[in-house]
Amino acid sequence: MSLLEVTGLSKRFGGLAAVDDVDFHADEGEIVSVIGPNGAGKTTLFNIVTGFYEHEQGTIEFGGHNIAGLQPNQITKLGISRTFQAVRLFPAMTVLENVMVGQHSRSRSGVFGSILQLPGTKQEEQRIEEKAREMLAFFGRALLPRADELASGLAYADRRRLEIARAMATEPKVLLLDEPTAGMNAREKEEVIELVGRLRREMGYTIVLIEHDMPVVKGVSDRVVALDFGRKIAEGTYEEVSSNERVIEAYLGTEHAETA
Amino acid sequence: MATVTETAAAIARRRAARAGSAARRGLRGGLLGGVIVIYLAAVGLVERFNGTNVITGVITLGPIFFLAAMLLTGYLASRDPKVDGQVVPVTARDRLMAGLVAGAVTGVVVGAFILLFNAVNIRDIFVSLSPIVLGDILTFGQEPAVGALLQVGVAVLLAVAGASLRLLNPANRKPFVAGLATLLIVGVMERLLRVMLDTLGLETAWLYRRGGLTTTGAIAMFAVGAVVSYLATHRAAIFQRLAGERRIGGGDGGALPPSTQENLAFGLGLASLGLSGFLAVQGLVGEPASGGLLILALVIGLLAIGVAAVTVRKRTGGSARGSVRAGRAGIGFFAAIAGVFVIVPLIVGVFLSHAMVTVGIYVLLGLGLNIVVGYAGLLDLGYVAFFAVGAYSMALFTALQSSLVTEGVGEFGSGSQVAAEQPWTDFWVALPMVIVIAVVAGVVIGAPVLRLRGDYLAIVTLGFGEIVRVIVRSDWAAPFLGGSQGIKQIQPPAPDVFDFGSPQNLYYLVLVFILLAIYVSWRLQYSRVGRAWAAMREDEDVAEAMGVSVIKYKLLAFAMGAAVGCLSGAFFAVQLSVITPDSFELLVSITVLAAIILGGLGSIPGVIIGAVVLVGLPEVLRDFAEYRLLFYGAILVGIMILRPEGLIASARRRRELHERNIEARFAGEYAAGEAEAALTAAPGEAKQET
Amino acid sequence: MSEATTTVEAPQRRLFLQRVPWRAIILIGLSAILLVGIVLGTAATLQQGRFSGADWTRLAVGGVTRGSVYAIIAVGYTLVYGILFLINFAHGEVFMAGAFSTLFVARALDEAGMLNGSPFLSIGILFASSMLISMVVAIVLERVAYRPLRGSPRLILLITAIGASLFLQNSFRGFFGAGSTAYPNIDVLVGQMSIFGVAIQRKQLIVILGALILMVGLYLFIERTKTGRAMRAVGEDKEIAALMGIDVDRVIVTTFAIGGLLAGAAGILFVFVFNQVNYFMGFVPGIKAFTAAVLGGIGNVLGAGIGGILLGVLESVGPRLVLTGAGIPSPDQLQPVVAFGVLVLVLLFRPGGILGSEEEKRA
Amino acid sequence: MSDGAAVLELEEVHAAYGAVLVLNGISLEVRRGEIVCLLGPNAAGKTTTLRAILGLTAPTAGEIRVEGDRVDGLPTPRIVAKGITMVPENRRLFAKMSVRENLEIGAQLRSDDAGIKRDQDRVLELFPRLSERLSQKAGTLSGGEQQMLAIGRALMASPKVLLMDEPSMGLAPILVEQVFKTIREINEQGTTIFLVEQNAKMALSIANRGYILRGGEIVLADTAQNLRDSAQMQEAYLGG
Repeated sequence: MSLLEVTGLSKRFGGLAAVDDVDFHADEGEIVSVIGPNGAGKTTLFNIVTGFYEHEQGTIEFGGHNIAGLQPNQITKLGISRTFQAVRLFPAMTVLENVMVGQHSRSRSGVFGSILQLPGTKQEEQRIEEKAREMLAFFGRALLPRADELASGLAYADRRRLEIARAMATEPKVLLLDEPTAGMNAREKEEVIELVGRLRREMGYTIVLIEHDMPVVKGVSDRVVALDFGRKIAEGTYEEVSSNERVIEAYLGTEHAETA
Repeated sequence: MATVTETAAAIARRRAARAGSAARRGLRGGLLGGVIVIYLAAVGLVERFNGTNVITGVITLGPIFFLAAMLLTGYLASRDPKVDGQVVPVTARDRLMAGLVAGAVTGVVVGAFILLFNAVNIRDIFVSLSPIVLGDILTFGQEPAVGALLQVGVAVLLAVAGASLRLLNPANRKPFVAGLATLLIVGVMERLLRVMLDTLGLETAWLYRRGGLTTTGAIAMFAVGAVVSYLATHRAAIFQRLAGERRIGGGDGGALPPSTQENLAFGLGLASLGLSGFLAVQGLVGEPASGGLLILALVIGLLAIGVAAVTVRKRTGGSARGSVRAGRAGIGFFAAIAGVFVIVPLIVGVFLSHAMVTVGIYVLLGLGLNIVVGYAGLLDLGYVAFFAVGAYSMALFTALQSSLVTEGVGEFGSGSQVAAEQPWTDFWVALPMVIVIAVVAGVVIGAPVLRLRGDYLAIVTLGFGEIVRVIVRSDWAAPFLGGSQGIKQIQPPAPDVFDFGSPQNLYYLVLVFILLAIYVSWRLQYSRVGRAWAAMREDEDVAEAMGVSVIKYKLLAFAMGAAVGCLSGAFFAVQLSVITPDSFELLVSITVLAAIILGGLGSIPGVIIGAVVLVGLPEVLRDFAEYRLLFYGAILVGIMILRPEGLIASARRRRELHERNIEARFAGEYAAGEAEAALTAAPGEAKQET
Repeated sequence: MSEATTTVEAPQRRLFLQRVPWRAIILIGLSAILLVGIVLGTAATLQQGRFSGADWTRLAVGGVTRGSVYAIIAVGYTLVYGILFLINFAHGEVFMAGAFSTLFVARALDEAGMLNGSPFLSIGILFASSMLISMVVAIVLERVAYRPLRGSPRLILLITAIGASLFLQNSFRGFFGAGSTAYPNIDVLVGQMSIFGVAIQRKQLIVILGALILMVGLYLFIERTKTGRAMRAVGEDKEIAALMGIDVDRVIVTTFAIGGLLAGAAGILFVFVFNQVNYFMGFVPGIKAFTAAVLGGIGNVLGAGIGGILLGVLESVGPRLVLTGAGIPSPDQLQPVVAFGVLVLVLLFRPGGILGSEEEKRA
Repeated sequence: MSDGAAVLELEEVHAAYGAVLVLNGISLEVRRGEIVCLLGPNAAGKTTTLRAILGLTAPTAGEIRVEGDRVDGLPTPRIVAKGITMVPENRRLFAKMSVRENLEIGAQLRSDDAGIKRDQDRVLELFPRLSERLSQKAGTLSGGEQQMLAIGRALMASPKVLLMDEPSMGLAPILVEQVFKTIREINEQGTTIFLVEQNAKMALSIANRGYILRGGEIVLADTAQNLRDSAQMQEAYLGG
């Protein structure tokens, strides 16, 4: 059974169909890439799954439960976490604090605990910090030594890393990455390919990513889904999708199809 | 490819050319200065404060306004101009030149104004431009023609003086300015200070005479300000010398490690404590024993701890690592300040204690609004609604003329003075009920507006504030809330516990709740809840994606803000014992907002400072009451332009504003990336360029 | 890490509870109650028959008149908001500045006997004076208070605007005094006439017509001229506008100037209706006009017009129509409640305003 | 193609954000009729170079000349008036205006109605898709159409040099090909082009010459052909 299963999903903005009757699923432990031209509905799909947009039709099931209509924070708590196309950190918080916010839905202390400094609250705070450091440590020396610096002071690639670390701190089962290699150079892209592999291997995540860079798509995906004008036009292995005529016509162009 | 490099000197020359000549800058500054002087006269400040002695027999406050403006004109006109965001340094000669021209232009503008309007009567339009202003104050009591000439002379003199301030080493300029400021403040606050000194049993005749300073007093105050400022400016050097002496044989003349500085500051605090202890003993055994000295001793001691704590905070607050230590220092600071606030009412007498209760009420309001605006980032312009709810609930519960108890006794709201024998309940019973009502009010007002964007939220909350006021005043609600008559005979807390009839004792009650509110705010700020608020404030969508229920946390902020606001309203009702709708104007919301912004959004000491400055000073300086709002407006605009993080910024807020400004300048993620890459790659070159 | 153990723990029942759109239910419930209340109140009022048809018409015409003034002020908010995303809180004071200062022009004209001697010329002079003064105040405001803060967070700009509002208000209080003063009477404005059987005072007609002309003129200016197009471009993207060769600073100043001109004109229209000026007169109409701008969809010039008139009528007719029947004394006291109540409701159900775009995208 | 006269020259240009130096003495030139590309890794200062040329970020030192006239320090609109304009990264159209208005506003500084008409016809010929959508709001166009409109808008200024900031950014591979084809076409019609790109391969396939920027300095300048074959370029581009 699929961990995340979307069927017949539709969403319009004004008269424009952003997502049109899309079926989509991700099995446990799978890495799925979503490709397609701009405005094909990739990010809209993410936004619907994570509860930021309401959809008009279709079902979204996560682990066998219908999650349509839930608030984003509730969906995060159930175990779906995401990053954003343009990196969106809390710039005035430290690197560590950013990740600690990710632990929000895995902790519970409230106003009274905080005011009275109950032992439980103190312990929880300690646990949150430990967990956050653990997530930073996943990225080796890139983030942990800078735990107390401002997030806004990080270099661009590190910001992308921090965003992933923050998403990891929500302890998700499914991780949605929105263009994790945007604005990166070839070497950094290589690193992302490796990182995505590690995320599955070491953390056991199921990963869905939106990606434009075909070598990256080739490097990481078990399965590729191609969208165009809100509709799914192809699905399958990288080889299958990249040689699909409709994908070549709508998205890849001839040159890429040949190199693929 | 050509590689003709422009030399640094050539670049500087070109910038200087584009910055314009000193005379031009002076002309511009002078025109502005002239307009400002005329504004000060037209708006009435010059005339209104002509009777307020600063140095009795020498100068009053009215002329000081325009004289200060002239000094400032010279000072500003002689600054280094900026081209393309780069400062272009100018020579000393150019500075004086710019100051001279600015002064001359200011003087000519003002002089022309005097001559013109001594001929034409415009009192019918500008009510403040009376013959006294135009024919006496601005002309220094001379004939118009002579006066106008005098103005030119004085303006030139002051503007050149202002410009020459720039020539001084900053370390020497500060004491001079501080001296002048001290003189002015001590002079203007004559009433407050004299009461305090009298209570302490100290001699004041040498200092004050007929509402102003004596000449001796003025000189002394200038000296005090200058010396203190000098010591403060050279604090690092003094620290170093002290440290060197203490660590004989250390032989390390370099910068001190933070821990040493902390110890030093602490030592200084202890020394002051010792001094205060000595004074205390003097006060106890002296002949006759003086309570005043005792109190003075305590004040000095507490202030000393405060200073020490602040020093530590300053030195460690820079790094995030230091935040824990800064937090501890913060506790010390609060303890010290709280201690001062405990003692002060004993010195200042009844009238000022009343004023302090008012300040306390606004501090509470500020702390509440700080949770909503400072922590959760929800700009609430209708905060007065909670103040009103608190005050009216307390009044209904505890007034003799409340509609809860006068039913059947007489028709309420008709202006008849019917009073019951007993209020509906006692203050202590009413207080928890008020808080419950507050939380409900917070949720009711908060719930509908949760999804609104920042400035829409501001306007809608402003609307709520107005709705509450209009309903309270209306005939419709009059049978219940008393209409424009309000509710009278609100009973203070039962006297058998502690007599709250006196303003001093009520003050302590308020103080207890302020401390409670501070503790709550402070704990929340660094907790999971505070983190969720901060995340929400920085990026609502992302906070939600990280599992923060934005709705829940917004409601929580509203409810907590409402609870504190209502509490404050309850005290307000008790303080005045009569409440009317007039006390719940939009102005209250604006004042509180101005106070927390002046102090620094999100900063707890900032709230206190803001409330003291914006509410306490006008209470003390009654003369200013009329111009209070004018100053609020100017302060709000000025603070936003010059120091948007407020006087005492919370660390996080400072980062946020800094961040935003940089980002605005960078305009675009990738350009920002480039800047940062350059920063990490070549810090040396970055320095070289600045 | 074993994938096999991955289960999503969420009891079906809790999920159901979480999915219930509580907010929507509360909102719909709230509006249902309101609607029932309005219908019942209205029915009761009409049944009592305390007011005749002529009374209602009179109220409605009064509402349209007042709304026309709101509309013209509202345009100033909308223009500035459309470009700087700033609620120019001080705009009400810009309006006050023109009307209050022109009082002295009116007095001078009156003393010279011109005001009723050549009334149309005089009215022209009054408009010119008020518009000019308001424009100057608006430009100075932009230069001194807002320009140094270009690019700052919106909260900072809003607070600056509040400060500027207080400062202007109290400066004029200092200049001209704290009391309310009546404008001298202009005889041509007095009198009543009937258009299609609707009784209307002459001054009301002038206000409505004047507002209409100004609105149409402004609309054409923004949609048809190069400067208008530049204003819209600056509103969308300042940097790219500069890249098109548009002098952004100048466009912003122009926007403030136009807002000021209109506010000045609104000031004179206001005086025609209420005949009184004081330093505080800008505050309430300012807030109401802002409400009107939001009502119509802020950033949208036509919306400001529609919102203004709608608000005026609702305010004028609403309280009596709904509240009299409910037995509430002096319903007109509750006018602000109607104004702000409408604002809150509009923002709740249509955050973009009546003419605003619906797509308030969140992510 | 190139007649050799320099239209755009940068000489020892420095630029900084606050205290942070981003450009550390850039010198380059673009001659009439050329396509010149500026390549370099992330955060090398490419975007800042374009911003400095247009005065969006004021250079702190150095000279920028257009046909020999100094333009550094001038406000952006006056630089645009000298004949420089840009197709910005991510297109940044005026989404609420119609396609027609977007084109018209590109010619905001011009008053030669005949010339404007001619250029509009030329743009519509280049992008026939746009002529079908003249009265549609720009925000409703697809990604590819938006890129066309962005280029068309810039062409309406009839620039001497057209700056392009990462025209391939965020576009589907098929559109990337099209965009580069269009760029070559525009160049063949006589517009000089200065191109900033991440996609070095594509850029070098259409350019005459190229500069490699790294850490705010030009590390390599050569013909496109040589750069394509150069191992040094690979190293400069990818290194560290």
